[in-house]
Amino acid sequence: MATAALALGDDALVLSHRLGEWAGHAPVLEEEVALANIALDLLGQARSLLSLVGDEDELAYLREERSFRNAQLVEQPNGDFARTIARQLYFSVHQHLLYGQLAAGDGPFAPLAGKAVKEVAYHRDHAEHWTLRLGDGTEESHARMQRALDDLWRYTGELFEPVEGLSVDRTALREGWLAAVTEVVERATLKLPDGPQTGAWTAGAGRQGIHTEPFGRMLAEMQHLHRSHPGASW
Amino acid sequence: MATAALALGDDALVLSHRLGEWAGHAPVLEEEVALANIALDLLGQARSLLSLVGDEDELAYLREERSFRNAQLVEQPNGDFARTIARQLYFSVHQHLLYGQLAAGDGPFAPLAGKAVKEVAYHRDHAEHWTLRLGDGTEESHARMQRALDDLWRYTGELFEPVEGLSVDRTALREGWLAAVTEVVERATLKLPDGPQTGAWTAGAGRQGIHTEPFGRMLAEMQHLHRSHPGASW
Amino acid sequence: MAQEAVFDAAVAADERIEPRDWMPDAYRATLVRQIAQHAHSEIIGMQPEANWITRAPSLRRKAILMAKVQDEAGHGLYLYSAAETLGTGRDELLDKLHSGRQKYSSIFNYPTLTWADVGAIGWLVDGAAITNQVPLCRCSYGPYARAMVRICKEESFHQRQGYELLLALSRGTEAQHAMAQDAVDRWWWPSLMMFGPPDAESSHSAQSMAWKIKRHSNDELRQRFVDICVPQAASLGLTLPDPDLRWNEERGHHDFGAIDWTEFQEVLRGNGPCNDQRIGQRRRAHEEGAWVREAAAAYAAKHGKATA
Amino acid sequence: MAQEAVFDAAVAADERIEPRDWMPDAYRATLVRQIAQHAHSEIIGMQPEANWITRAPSLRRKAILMAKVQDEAGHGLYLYSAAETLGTGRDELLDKLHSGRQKYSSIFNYPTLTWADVGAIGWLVDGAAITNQVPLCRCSYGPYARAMVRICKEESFHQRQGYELLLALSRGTEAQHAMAQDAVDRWWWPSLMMFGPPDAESSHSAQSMAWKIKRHSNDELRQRFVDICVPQAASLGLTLPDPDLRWNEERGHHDFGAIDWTEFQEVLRGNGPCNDQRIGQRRRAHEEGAWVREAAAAYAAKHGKATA
Repeated sequence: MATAALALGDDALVLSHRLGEWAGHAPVLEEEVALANIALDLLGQARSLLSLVGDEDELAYLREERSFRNAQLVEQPNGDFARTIARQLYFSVHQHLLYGQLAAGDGPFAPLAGKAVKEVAYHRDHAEHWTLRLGDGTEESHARMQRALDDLWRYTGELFEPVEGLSVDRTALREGWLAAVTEVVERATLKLPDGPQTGAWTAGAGRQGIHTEPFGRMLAEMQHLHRSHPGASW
Repeated sequence: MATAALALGDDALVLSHRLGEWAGHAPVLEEEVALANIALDLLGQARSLLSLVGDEDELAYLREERSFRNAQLVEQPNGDFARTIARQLYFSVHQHLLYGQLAAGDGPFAPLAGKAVKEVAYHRDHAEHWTLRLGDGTEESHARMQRALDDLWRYTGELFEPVEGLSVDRTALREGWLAAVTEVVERATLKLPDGPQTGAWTAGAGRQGIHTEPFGRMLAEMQHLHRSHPGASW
Repeated sequence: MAQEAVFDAAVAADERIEPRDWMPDAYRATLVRQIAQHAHSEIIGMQPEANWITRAPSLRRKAILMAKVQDEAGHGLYLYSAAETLGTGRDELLDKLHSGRQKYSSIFNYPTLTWADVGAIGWLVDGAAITNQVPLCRCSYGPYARAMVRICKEESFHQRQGYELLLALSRGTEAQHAMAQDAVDRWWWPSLMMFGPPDAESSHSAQSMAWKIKRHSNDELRQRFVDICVPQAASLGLTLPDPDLRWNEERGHHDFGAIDWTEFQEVLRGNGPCNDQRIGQRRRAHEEGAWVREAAAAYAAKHGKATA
Repeated sequence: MAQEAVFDAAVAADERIEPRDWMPDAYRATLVRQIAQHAHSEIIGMQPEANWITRAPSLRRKAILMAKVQDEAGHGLYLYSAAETLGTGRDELLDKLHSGRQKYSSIFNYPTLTWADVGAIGWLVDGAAITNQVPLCRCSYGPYARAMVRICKEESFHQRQGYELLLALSRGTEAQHAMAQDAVDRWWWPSLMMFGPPDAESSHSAQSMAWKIKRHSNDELRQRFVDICVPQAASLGLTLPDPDLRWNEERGHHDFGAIDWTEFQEVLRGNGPCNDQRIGQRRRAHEEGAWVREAAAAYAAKHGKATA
């Protein structure tokens, strides 16, 4: 279970951190509120999940890059708003379906997933609405959103790799995800990249602690203060 | 002397770090070489100066933001190439005149300054040449260079504040600097901001450990790895 | 003049003026200016604290800080809505902020240099804001007064969190204690300046008092704030950086040292440490977000739905 | 055909072909392609290492790393100049790099995840590069051969620094040792792939050998590299991640395991972990620098001086 809790917990922790970087930079005041809301939900989930494994702060602040188990998708830099929304769409649809399965089961994550699935439904709704607005908005927003979907596509395959201790129907997850994302993307007048045969689909080894270069810088910023005062309480 | 060595050493250390951020991002290959060259010279100076006070790595990696004594000018983010050049111009002319004075004196910094002044002459030459090219180049480069000179002007006043243990003729320094910078800037068809009365001239308290917000993030990146392995040798 | 008489009587009777009521143009203009400045302060005020979200030293503190910055965005929303009831939209006000025609509180032109600054802002800056704002809950203009009730409630929460953050530092390691003291040293005087110039030099005060937009003078509120802070600083185990600070038995208040109004004027004039940075980041966020707002508007126009 | 005979005789006699000498078009084209790919590898190869300049854990290491990345820029300069002697300018070659029509070494499409990767790149990647390049010092084309002499000298220096960095980690704390081992685990196989496909599948080799541009086959060089690395790994106290690696007394060489050529082909085709990132950063640096280059050109045109 520790492996699974770390994978899910790190996903939530890292995505929450990235969303937190938007504070004070969002395109409209309502999005300052919305993005912070999602970041807070994810941070709450991360804290619950990491606490299943050990001390939440030790895990967040004192592990090195190679020990983080999040998927590479969530660590990708924010980029423009379209890129953030594409990341949210890919991730939140996945998380919604996954937590739905976990909540319906009787495994160790059922209680937590049961609570979180409602939060995640909102995250998904938020991402889907913005995908529609950006895809079917202006020519510029359409182009940006398409580019974002294309660029991040390569990091989606990893979401469906098996994780030790996480008993889910991965085929259902993957098919449900592909159907749901395709539906929204097409309604938004956008196109999903061609699928597994692009090769990109198969990229990513975050669950094995292989990350992308920007992640190290993210961790440096996140951990610096904590590491500067060994043993201190805050 | 410790105060002065820290002030000069931190100036060199921090500016070197900022220039190091250019690696792999310079506008032309020759500038990859030139900026790295300047960064290396400054890093060498920093190491000599910090070693006068204590262990160079402890000083660089284990001090907190409020203990750094560099002027705010050198910690300013790189921005575009014009901004980097404006920062170089303001700083290197000052450093050249300062080290010239120190080298000519018989104080504790004379040997070090005597060696460094030749390096700094090259830095100054580099900055002056680029100021000319950008100022008297295209309309766009002129506008960018002018904006950079204007934006960074407020951080120049601090360079002429007294530093404990540094016996220099500050009036000569300030007048020499203003004359030299004015000469280059005007030859580059640019204008220097109006001078002390703008108020901006007087900003900056880096010597008292008051820095600007981007500096904290710079330090986080710089110190994270070192702080992650307490007591390790590299 | 019947309208004006009705208005005056309502104000005199401590009744609330509502958006559809008649009101003097100057009253409306004063309110719009004040509410806008307050709204702008909320959104610019997100920046110095957001500067530490990514570096918060524990996940609990990170959650608290994120929620606080989010609340500030929420306050901005209420306040722009309150201004809208007076006929001035958010776009117009933001435009005035970005072009420098409207102000925000000068306190946000100071940098947050350490984690303790987050605590000092909560304790002192939010504390000063509450002292200023509690009387506004009884302001004569209804929508503003109601927004202030909600805002003050959240801000006292923030203020307590700031205090608690500083307390943890003050009782922590030597380095943490020093960090807390340093933050208080840097934020104390700027916080006192938040109440505005001394009464003798305050320009808008008299009319605002008559209209019951304002209910206490700058100096009264400043004194109230000092009197609140002194015992709190003692409980925190921290010193306020004013050698002249002492209890005056006769006045029943604390005396305190002279404020450096030159610094205040400089910061107000745009020469503070972060004026350019704050307004620059705000403008950049707005400009870089233009295509997003345009997309939302275009989508709404096509599909007949409200924008984000 | 007299010209061709002169050329062939010079090559056969191990004489150097110089820029003004006649040479076959295919020889020229092969050299330009190879030198360009080498130059591109130098400048793209700056990125994975530059990724750690700002985080180097000691000032001494920071200086070494900065100098190394600077040397790579310098190598790029020599090599683009060598290509220029064949009539193809730097701008044209950069354009081909940026548009994907010319390649750079695939090794740089792997990420540097920890500080130890800087050491592993120095030891293994520079080591493999030197093994490839030392024979090029005797290449038939003069300017390329002379550039390689200088480059190889600097690269052996880098290789020793990389080794020494890993040695310090290997002998350091447990965490440092693990970091070093992990880096070697990740960089070993990609380094072996740097020698290109097995001889049986190598397309350009035969002609290049005849022209004395190339002097050893891919598999020969790969074997030489493995034989050099095995004892060095032992001195480092690190393990090479290949269970099939063992000394073969009969061959007088080390046997080693099968290389995953599918991965090699994938990375070559653009699906490596960092292909998009590397070329994206290169393009961005070039595009964002366009105004600087234009300014330098405009200034030179006005003042009749050389550009930067």
